[in-house]
Amino acid sequence: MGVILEATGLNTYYGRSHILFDVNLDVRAGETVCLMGRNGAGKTTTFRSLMGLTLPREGRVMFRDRDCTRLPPYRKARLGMGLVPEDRRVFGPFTVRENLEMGRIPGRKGPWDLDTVFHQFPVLERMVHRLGGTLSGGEQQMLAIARALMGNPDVLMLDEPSEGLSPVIVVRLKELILSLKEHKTTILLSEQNIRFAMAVSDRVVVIDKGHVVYKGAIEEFRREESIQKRYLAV
Amino acid sequence: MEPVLVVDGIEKSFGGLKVTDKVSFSMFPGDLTAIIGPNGAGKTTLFNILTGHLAPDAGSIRFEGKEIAGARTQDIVTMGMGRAFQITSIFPEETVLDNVRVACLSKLREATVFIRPISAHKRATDRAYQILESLGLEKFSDRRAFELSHGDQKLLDIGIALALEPKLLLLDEPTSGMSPEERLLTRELIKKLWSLFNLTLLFIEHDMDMVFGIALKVLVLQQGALLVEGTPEEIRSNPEVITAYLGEEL
Amino acid sequence: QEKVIKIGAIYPMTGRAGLYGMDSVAAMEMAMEEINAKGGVAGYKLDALSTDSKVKPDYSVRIAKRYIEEDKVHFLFGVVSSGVGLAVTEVSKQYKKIFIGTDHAATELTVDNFQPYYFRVSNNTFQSMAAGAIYLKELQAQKPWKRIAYIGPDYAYGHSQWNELRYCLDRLGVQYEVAGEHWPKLAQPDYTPFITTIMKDKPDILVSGFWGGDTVAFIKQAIPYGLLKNVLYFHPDAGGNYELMSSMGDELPDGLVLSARHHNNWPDTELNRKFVGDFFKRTGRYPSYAAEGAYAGVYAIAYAVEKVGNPDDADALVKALEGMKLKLPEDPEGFTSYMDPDTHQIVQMQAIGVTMPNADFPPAKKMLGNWKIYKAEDLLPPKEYIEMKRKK
Amino acid sequence: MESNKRGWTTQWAGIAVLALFALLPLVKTSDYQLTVANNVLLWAVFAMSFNMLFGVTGMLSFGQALYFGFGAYSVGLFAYYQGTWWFLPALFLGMAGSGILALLIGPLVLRLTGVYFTMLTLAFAQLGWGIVVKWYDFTNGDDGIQGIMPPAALSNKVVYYYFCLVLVSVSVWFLWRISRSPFGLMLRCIRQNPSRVRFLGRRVKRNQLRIYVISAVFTALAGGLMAGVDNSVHTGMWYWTTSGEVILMSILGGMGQFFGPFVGAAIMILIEDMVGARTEFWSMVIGIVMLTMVILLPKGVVGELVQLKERLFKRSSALGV
Amino acid sequence: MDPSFLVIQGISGLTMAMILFLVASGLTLLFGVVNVFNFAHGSFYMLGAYFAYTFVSILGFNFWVSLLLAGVAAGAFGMLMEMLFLRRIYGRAEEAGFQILLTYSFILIIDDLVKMVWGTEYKSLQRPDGFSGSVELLGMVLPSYNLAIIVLGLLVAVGSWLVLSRTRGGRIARATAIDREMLSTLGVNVPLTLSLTFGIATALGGVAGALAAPLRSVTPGAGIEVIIDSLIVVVLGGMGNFWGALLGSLIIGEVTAFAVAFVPDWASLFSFLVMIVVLIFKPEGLFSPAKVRRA
Ligand SMILES: Nc1ncnc2c1ncn2[C@@H]1O[C@H](COP(=O)(O)OP(=O)(O)OP(=O)(O)O)[C@@H](O)[C@H]1O
Ligand SMILES: Nc1ncnc2c1ncn2[C@@H]1O[C@H](COP(=O)(O)OP(=O)(O)OP(=O)(O)O)[C@@H](O)[C@H]1O
Ligand SMILES: [Mg+2]
Ligand SMILES: [Mg+2]
Repeated sequence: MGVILEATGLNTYYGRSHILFDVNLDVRAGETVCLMGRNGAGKTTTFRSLMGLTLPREGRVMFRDRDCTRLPPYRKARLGMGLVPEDRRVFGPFTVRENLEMGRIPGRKGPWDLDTVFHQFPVLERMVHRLGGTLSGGEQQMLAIARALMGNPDVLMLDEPSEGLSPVIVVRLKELILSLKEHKTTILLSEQNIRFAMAVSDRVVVIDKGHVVYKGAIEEFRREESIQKRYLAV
Repeated sequence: MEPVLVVDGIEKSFGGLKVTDKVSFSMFPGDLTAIIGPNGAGKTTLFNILTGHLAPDAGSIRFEGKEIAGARTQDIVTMGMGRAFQITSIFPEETVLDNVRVACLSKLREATVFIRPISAHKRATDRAYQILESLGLEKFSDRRAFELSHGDQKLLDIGIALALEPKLLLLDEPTSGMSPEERLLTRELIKKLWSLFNLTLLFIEHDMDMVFGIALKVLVLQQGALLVEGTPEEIRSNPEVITAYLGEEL
Repeated sequence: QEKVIKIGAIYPMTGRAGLYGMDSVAAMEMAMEEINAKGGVAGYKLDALSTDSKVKPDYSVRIAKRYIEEDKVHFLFGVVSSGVGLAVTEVSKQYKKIFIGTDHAATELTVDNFQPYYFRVSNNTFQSMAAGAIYLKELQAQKPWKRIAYIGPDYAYGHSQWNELRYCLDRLGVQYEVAGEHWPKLAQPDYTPFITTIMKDKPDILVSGFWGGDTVAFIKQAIPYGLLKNVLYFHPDAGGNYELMSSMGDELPDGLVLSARHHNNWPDTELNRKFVGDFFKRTGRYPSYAAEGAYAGVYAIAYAVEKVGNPDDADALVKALEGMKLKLPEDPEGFTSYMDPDTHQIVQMQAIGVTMPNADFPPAKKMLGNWKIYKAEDLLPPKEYIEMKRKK
Repeated sequence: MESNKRGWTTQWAGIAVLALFALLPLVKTSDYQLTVANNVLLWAVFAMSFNMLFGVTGMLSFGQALYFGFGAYSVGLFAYYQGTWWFLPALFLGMAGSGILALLIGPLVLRLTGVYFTMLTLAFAQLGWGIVVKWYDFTNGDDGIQGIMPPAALSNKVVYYYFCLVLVSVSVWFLWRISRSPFGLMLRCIRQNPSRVRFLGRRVKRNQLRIYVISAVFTALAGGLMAGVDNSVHTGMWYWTTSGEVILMSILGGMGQFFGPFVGAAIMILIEDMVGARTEFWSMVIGIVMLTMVILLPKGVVGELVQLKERLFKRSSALGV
Repeated sequence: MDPSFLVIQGISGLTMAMILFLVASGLTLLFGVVNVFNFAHGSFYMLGAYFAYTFVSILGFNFWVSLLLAGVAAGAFGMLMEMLFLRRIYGRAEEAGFQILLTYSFILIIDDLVKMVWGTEYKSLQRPDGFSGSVELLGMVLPSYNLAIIVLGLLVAVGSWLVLSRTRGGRIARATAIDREMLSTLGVNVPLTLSLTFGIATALGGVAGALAAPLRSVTPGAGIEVIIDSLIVVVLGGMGNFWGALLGSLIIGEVTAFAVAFVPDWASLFSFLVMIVVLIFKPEGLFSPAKVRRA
């Protein structure tokens, strides 16, 4: 399996505050990597740097063997990076259907279209004509994930996808991610729900105060209780 | 003992969609109650109705004996109902300190004093620091709120609600987006505040550790209606709740 | 070191009034060059500063104060808008600095708000309306008319024209019936509803008090309705401005009755031909009416300084100006403009003409002709009018 | 406490600026400079009270000309009809009247938010303008009112200047205290998150109304004093371009900063004056200057200065007042 | 009252409304839909008129060709201004304020550019061949150019509505007003979208200016005069709604037309009165977009 997404030496700032310090990260095609860390560790910032929403001051982002550090987000999206932000950001005044259609990226082909998405999220099909802004928190989360899928991304980045989802839905989300894996979709997610993370991930990257402090396969991580304690306090 | 809150048969529909369906329950002083239910069950909507953000179509809500259905938010809050939000609701450009301080000032009825500088309002300031400390946010007190990470903003939101010293505090998914560490902390914190201030607490949660860890009573909502009501043990083993909500353990 | 007479000019240079400002400044400079070329006056050369008034009274007041206090000008000069004129005349009064008004037409400046340091060297609306009233009276004798409607911009200039015209008609004993008054706002873009309303009222004569580009827009929009064929369009103060002719070309209908404070093709005197010709050589275009006012203003200053011998003694200059007689481009043979000492308003003849083909002043394809000339003395506001106004 | 330190700097800067203005009559080379300085001061009060609405509370009113005109015309009409003795009483009556007018209009415009609020304020102001223009017999229409003289004791230019300076200083001090007070904090919170403010048990509309009225009162003060500077008032003071100018001043100076609008007013008036005196193409020059400032100074003039200072003193980025 | 006069006056109001709508349509697109405020919209309207004048009267092109060219020229100029300047302030903290300031500086600059290129003299354009007269219909005189404008106005309304609500491009444009950052992660070139929308909006402004030129005098400063009316129309109808803007124009047009006929003294105040009344009773405009409220 080749590396599909790779970040080397990312240093990212908000204004003058230095947030990411030499973050290195690689995601191989088809695997699911989970970014873990406390609040404020820099998970979201890593996603923003990868996607180009906040440009890193130093470092490099390679996507499918191509240096795209400074590419604007829309170019990255067209190349096959998809992002579900932690605050969901559905288009409030748009209907569910319109929201989903906004997710389509012309020129990108794949298994996902309205039908398959509705099949996966029957809740959404029931509310196609509802406005995005009127959905409940959890419904919005599903919509945001579905919208990202509509673009048939090669790498799907999910920032805390299980947040605000009820336990049954989290289970369904787990199944979804596992089935995405079968479809060879590469996934990079951040999670605070350790049980969920352990259930879906192949590898774990732990980040703390902007530094990558641990990387390892999931089996190995399970055993690293001291790491878990130190950085995740479980 | 007089109940703090009596909710009686409230209903709310959006268009044809019934989102709250004849919900009735009561809260007594010192209660620590959780509301759970699938996404879209109408939990947030229920909070919105309780706090006057939405007017119910039918039913009555009595807060400390007074009817508040359809009353204005600010009046309900003044009567002693506090709330923190599912999607964090803070004052992003103010400092963390001022976020809490404005609530303290409001509580002390000093919020519209317009000549004396804020810093001269010692009581509010001290109280704000105290709250920040108890939330572990004091190190950020001079930072602007938007600079905080998601989880810390969540805590700040709770801090703002706490500052109002509410008689009944509503928390909408207080720990969502928090790390396990913060979750634990928040859980302990809530429990601590609850016993310390004799708070009456009603919270929505999807984190079962939190629900079963601290709640004394659990309400389960489904499709707008109250499915069951009981102690955590009863709920945990209720087959209906398991299929509708809990699912098999991960 | 050369001695100079400093003039502080305040004209709009931007926006829709910019044309008048630009022409005024060009004519003012032209007059100064003419005088300076002949060696100046009383050993002084003329020099001018010019600032865009932006048609804002408060800003213009600031300019006037700057001219007086920083630049030490001897004369304030200019102003297109009456509102600005009224504000600046206040400064002139306070500082006892002579203000030569060259364009603005509000009668108030020389009547209600009269102050000794103000002089106007172009006609005011009362004079235009007095001429208009006589014209209408004569017309009634030939071609009986009864119903008269008015359309004019909804501000002081538009309202006072209508009041003054009715005052003059009444004084002449003309019998008429008012068939509607219409007050579009200044720079109203769309006149269609006004046009259809006027057509419903079926007046015989439509008196217009439009200013600037509004005349163009109104006429253009009225043409396809045939309004101007059925109703006599009568516009005696600013209707005959050259820019109407130049911008409308062929489209301008024949037979509109118009006048202005200066005409490029009347009077046919040496002085007027030279003025118009020199202006054309200087700028590549023919002047709008405003230019002649500014031109006259410079000559008035030269006249006064010549008489007094210096530009510093304001009170002596006032005396000199009060007795001024000046031959100007708009004076026909046998007449010389003069200053009315009571009102400080220049006394001039007025000619009213009718649009007809004439391509002598391109790009205009039509000009005024068939002139009717009115004697200057007949046009002055009567004593009782002035007293009535000044008492208020 | 850090925010307090920054508060002090702003306070000292303010005192220094006002002291400079106080020295001007001693060093000026012509009375005209007093006129310009007076214009700066009064427009600054106008802009700062506008910014209490816009920059602080987030209410973009496009109708502040209404209160400016009201203040100016109160002085103008009283002086015109009743004589100069009425100048001072009229100034305060104008402020009170403006406050009352704002109290009447406020509840109507405050039902709306965003652009709708903006446009409704514009509509009311334009209506006011229309009435002043139309009511020729009383207001003199667009001819305006001339010859408005301050009473004898203030008729000297320098005295009148100091009179304005004192009132301006008091106003600035008052607005400054508001912005540092709990009420000021409340207003900023209303801008950022009005629905959360309701959950603090505070009434958003009522607080908005309070500041709307306060702003109207100080705007009227600026207008009334302006009548004495120009010795005339005119309908343009009521027109939307006046409201527009004050918006531009605030943004240019930096609406997030207390003294931003003050500096914006100074810049606009000085540029207008200097460029206007030198070229007929002032419009192009001012346009380019403005454009350059917008591009190069994303926080407004004062905002950038504050940031520069912070950078020099290696402070973390945080809130300036 | 003669009923046929009411009809005639109604049609007058309609004519007025359509020009108003055409002028405002670009602003509706930009301000209402994309939520970018262009104070200089009127300046592009003015540029359109001057361009049309140049094409018709100086270069001798056909009127309708010139109309198109004027739109293209104004749009290209608008797009250039957007790409050079406006683009730099997107995403700033107080973006809305800076949009006002920046586009106001456009007004100042364009005003002087026009003065430098075309001078201050009034320009005027003749109606195109075949549209200079009027048609008679049931005894009423209707200028044929006015009819052409009514038809064109309707076309613009229908066309814009179709594009905005039925095409992906339209949906993207609406989404830029909601969340530009999110949109960009969905593969949309947001800067290009904004430039194009700005270009289209200013082109609409230019076409409106060119269309109005034969009915008005083309003078410097014509830009600032139309902006307030356009704003009224955009807001009256409800932001972002072309039908709303059309209805807003109609109301302003008709109310003005009948006020002119029946209360001429106060006619000039009516557009503001209408706005006050409408906004007090319908605080979000006539066609308010569905309200979205979440705690
Ligand atoms: N806009 C901003 N300006 C300044 N600092 C910021 C900004 N956004 C985030 N930060 C800071 O950057 C750090 C990393 O934040 P980030 O959002 O990446 O954390 P996170 O790991 O995603 O946390 P969470 O789990 O709470 O979402 C935090 O300390 C936060 O305070
Ligand atoms: N303004 C509205 N218009 C239409 N439907 C609405 C509106 N507000 C809420 N709803 C719907 O009502 C239902 C209940 O929403 P609510 O936000 O109360 O759910 P919730 O129980 O809080 O869910 P979650 O756990 O996902 O936050 C949802 O299906 C939601 O889509
Ligand atoms: Mg995060
Ligand atoms: Mg919820």
